Amino acid sequence: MINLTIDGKNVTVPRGTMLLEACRLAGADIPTLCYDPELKLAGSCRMCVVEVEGRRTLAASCVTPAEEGMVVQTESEEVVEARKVILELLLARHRLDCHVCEKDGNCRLQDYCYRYGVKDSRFKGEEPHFYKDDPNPFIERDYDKCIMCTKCVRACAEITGAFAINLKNRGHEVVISTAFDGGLKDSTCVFCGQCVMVCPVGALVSKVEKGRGRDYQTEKVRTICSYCGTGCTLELKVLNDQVVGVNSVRDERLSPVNRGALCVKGRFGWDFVNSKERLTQPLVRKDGELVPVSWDEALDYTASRLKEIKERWGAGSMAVFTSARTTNEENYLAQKLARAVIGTNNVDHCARL
Amino acid sequence: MTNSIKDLEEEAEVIFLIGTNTTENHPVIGYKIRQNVLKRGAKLIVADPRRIELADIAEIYLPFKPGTDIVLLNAMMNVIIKEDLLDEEFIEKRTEGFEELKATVKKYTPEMAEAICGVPAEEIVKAARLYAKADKAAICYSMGVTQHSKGTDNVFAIANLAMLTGNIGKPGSGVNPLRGQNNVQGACDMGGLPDVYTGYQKVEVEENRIKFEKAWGVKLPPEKGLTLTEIINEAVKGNIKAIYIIGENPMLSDPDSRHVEEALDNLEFLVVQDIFLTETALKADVVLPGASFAEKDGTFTNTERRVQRVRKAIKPRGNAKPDWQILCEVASRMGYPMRYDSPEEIFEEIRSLTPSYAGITYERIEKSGIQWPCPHTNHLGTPILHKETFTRGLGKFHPVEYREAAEMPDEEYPLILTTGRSLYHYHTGTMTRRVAAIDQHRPHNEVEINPRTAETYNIKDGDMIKLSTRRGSIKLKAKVTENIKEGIVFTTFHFGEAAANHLTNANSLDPVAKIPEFKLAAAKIEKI
Amino acid sequence: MGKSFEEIIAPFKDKKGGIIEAFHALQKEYNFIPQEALKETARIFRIPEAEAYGIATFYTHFSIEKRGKYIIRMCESAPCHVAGADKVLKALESYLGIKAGETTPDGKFTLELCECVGQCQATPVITINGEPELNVTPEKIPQILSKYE
Amino acid sequence: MKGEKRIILEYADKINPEKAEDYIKVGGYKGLEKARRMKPKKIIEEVKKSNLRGRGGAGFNTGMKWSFIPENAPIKYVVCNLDEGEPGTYKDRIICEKNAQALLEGMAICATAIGAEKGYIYCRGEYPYIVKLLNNAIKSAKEIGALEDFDIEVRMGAGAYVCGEETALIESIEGQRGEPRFKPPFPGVEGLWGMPTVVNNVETFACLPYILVNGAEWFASIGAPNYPGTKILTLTGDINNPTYFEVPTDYLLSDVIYELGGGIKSGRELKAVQVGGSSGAFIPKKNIDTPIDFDSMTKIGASLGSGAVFVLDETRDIVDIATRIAKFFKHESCGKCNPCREGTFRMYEMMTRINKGLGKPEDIENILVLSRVMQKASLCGLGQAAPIPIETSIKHFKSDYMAKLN
Repeated sequence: MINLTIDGKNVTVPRGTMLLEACRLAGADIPTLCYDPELKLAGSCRMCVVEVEGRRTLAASCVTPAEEGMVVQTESEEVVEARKVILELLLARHRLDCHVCEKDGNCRLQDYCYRYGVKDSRFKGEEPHFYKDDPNPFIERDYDKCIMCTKCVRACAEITGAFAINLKNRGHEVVISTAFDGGLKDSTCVFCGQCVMVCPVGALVSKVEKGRGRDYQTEKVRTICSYCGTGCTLELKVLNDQVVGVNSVRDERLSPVNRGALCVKGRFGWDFVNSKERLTQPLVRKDGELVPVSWDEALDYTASRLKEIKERWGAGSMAVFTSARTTNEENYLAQKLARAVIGTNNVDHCARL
Repeated sequence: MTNSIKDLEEEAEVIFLIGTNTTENHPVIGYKIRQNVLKRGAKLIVADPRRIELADIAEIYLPFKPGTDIVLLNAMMNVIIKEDLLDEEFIEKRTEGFEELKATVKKYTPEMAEAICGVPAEEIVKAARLYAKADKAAICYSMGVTQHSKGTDNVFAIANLAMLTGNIGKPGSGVNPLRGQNNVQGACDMGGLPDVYTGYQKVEVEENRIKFEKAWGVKLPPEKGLTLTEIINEAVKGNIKAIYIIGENPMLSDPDSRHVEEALDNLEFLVVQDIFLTETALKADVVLPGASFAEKDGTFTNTERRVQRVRKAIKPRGNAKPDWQILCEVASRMGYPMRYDSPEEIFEEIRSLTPSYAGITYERIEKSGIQWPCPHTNHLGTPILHKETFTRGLGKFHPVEYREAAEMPDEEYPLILTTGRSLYHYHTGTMTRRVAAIDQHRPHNEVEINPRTAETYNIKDGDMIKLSTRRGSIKLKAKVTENIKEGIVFTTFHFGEAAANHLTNANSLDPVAKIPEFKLAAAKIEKI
Repeated sequence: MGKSFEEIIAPFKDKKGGIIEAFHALQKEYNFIPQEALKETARIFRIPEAEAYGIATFYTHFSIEKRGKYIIRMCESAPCHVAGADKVLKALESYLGIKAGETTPDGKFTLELCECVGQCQATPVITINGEPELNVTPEKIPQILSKYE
Repeated sequence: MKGEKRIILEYADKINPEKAEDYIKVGGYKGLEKARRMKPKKIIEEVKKSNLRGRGGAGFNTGMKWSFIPENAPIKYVVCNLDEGEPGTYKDRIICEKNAQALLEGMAICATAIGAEKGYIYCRGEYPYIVKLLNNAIKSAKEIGALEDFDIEVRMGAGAYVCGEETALIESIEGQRGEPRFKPPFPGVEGLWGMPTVVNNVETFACLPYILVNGAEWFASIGAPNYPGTKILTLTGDINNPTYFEVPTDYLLSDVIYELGGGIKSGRELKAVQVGGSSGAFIPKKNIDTPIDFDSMTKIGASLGSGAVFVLDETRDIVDIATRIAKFFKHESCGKCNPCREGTFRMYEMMTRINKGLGKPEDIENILVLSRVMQKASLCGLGQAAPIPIETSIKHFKSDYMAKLN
């Protein structure tokens, strides 16, 4: 174990612990942009810098191992100055349109500017010019808001393994890019949206969710994806009794199967719920046409016809197809209906199809 | 799955994937397998007629001919036995029937397998060694293995291979079917099968029947029922008169659509309960609007047997109702009062009747699901099955022999058609075709053709072609790709307007599971 | 240009990290890295295309755009700068009729700016296909370039 | 030449650097022979004792650096940094052109000390001819068996100053974008392909044969005690003798300019001198009576760096030159960390503004704030050093700046 002092507090941590973790244990709220506990460390945004007594430079706490006897200041004058200047540098390359930004209220850059009172940038000059028009239906790539944390590149490689994007060029010209600058459609992208999940700003957003409600306006309901059998946890975003989006749940305790990772269907395929084609009324065939009727009529008709056929042809002439899409409870009731009510074991579903 | 999804990411050293295009059909599991290879150096063996994405990072890729799974698997076992790479202790203590297996696989030499499967003998030997020598080797499979007229035999062969090398009942190993639909595991667990009640309690066992009769307060039929494909066949014959279909679209999902249509048209009464007016619902006498997953509470059970909470986020659309409420109404109006205040109350009944679910409660799975079996409320669930013993005690080797598929290519239909899914769509497209973004991205069906096969027919990438089998034909775009072997074509069944199941064969069912042979039909193509 | 991309790359394919050498070899042949060649390199070194693209665009000696037969690099680092690099650059631009970053219409010369090339004993310096020309003055340019056919 | 002390360059132009035989004739490969008879630990001790400090710019004790290599690691590498990219620097090229075999011998000595079987020379892409020369030199040394089992491979960079940073250099050898890694882990623990790696400069390696042959005490007694030995300097700018010199490290900067350098061109007065390349501080005339060694330079707020000496006469526009230097760093920043990627870019913007006469007094204030943060918060030495020439030019020549403000 290692003992060190952080903001005047004594902290003991296991060897190998990074300063970031140690600082958080000491109750210090360290801002980070490029840090993600599930991704390889980058150490590049430098927002998490802290002052370590006796060192010439500030230490990026996410990549600096705690050492015995260290004396650390997390909000010293130098640290605060560095963070402010970094924020100003980022603001200078960031198109500021928070009023129409999807991430307003859920943006790290905004949060930290607020926290450090950074209203404007002293370093404004050339405007951002990295926007990438990408005509895919899922992901908007507005690199005029990109802060180069590279989390998207790492998530693409280290969570999904699609390797669709990487860095192009160097220095100030560096930009996130597919091979040969093509659209995501022409790359190895599988539109899982893990990049959208990790983007701390509004550079990568879901086109499907755009304009339908900001994160803070929506209620979140944790549930399970309704597609394949993997059973990924996701969070539905709800506004005015409409599903308006899907969030990842990255906490393993709440999302044990996927830890936030999703596929294109899970992340972008929820909109069928709101489809105008949804059935909203029972239908009964009359004179060859399916026509809307009341529930009472539909249910009574169904019950009486089923009873009638049972009486005439026997329960063995009837069958129930239950569903691999509905809940356990509903499947239970469906087979109970077949067995206990109709009186047949002719119950099956599309397990094999 | 005998093991957990996490094992595939963090435990397995070798993963043998057969008949599963994991990155397209179980994408998140696909990511995990890939990360295991990239970060932990796990080795993959991929056996698939199509060059699936994961083949690119596989140690060994075996592009075998559709329908020859058993030859391939038996040949691997042949090598393992010959080279003494088996787990003697496991075979001795945990299994029975080894001698019979040994006798059966003896003739399946790698050379013989090469002739039938079309993959080099030395690759089969390498695969056998890689799998057998690993401390922790997992097998994953999916419909590519099961959707054959010998699907059950294929699964036996896989189980044989796992038991032969002791790769079951320990972390990172196991026989792991990856299940295709969100709650297909749950539907089976809940007794949505003709031969079992919940938790696989057989209907033909009197003790079980008495238990359920007592709980439900009625007499129950003692014989097992018909399977879905049998029901369709019986409906064609006129022996089935009424079907109540909940959230299924057999018009697209079942083999030989014309045959299905004939069956449905032949019924006296068809009820369809769904969230959309599907191809099947259009045939119904009554259509009952159900609720989507976002509109109701309940539980789903995933492929690793994890029971997880589904939560209501919004109200059902219009006058639609949660499916559980509709079922209660129908039952009650048929004279069997069925009343529950909530899905939780139903779940309580389920767990009182289902030993493997007995310890699971809504409260316990509020945060994170529990993997059954979970016999009591202090039990943490079971991430790995068969740790100490198999359900039946000793694991039994079921030696299986190769038989040709029901329908082999001939002069008129010289190609093999195999079917499946794509990443972007789901099952019959009922949901994904109604997601604007997804349908915009992948609006059409395609058929994959090897460049040399395409050349034979003078077909170029993007050409419209006619794909036919003895059942019918569909028109769709050709996708010329090296990812599929010569003489084989592949298409998906998501698209009503170019429905693969117009083409598939409903007459060749697996004798045990009654699963149709979706993965193999004789076919021909022509440019139009 | 008889060699295929694969043949050009082949000598480096078993070299760990040899992709940069492979890019050099491709450039030697083509003076830039054609898109198909870059794809081939990615395939042979078993890395994603996006990553190969990222590598090729990081280093200033590599170009993914077609360039001229002769690449003239004008050093403008501080020692050359004080020795009159800007005058040499202007002279080069007017002689060639192109701006820095451009290629002559006949495809013969590409003019690029660069940083120190390590020949600072004789500033200003230009290099032509890697060969340094020392103590360059505007007057010397026609004579220097006349050597290149 | 007066005042020079040639060790590495003693036989410059008298031997063919490609030929190991030539080198042996003048006493070459004796140091390696001696090292091979010593216990590895003893070699490291000897190098430590000589107090040889890295000639690449950081001035770290070479023996100390080697001692961090874990003995039991199965694979270790020796890497030579021949990516000299500091404008005005070409001393490593000179060493190769004059005495390449000494570099190879030095690397082999290091390999013997740490137990490495493979070495790499990372040569900058601007020196394709040096790559050829080195490959011939290696071939020749191999042919006569001088290197025994030690293999040296030359890799060529492709135009990236940042690859002179040791971890960026390692990334580049690995075939990646040359972006620096965060440290720790240091290359000595996790370097090339994750293995313990010594990265030293050409000049550092080239000193080793002479240390082994003549002994640590001999070396330690030359030049400045805290930074002993000789240093090869390259003179550029407004100087009468723009060439290279090898001098003992206690040599005065003023003597470099006025003795060896022959004084300022056209008989003008000195305005400032920048030592160590573009990342070095500007030194005003009043501070030039300082020895060139690492510590003395640090004391006057400058650094010896690569040993480039860039001389500016009284007529020079320091703002214009600082602007040009700002452009260099903008061009060479790898773009990985925020302070450097954005900082070098905005620094150049502000400097350009001032240089064009469009600057405002706030620009200078903002440059100084940015400069402070870049030095403190950048990930690697490039970003940390980039503002130093700007900051020191403001510090010493503020009136030049004020004169240009709008």
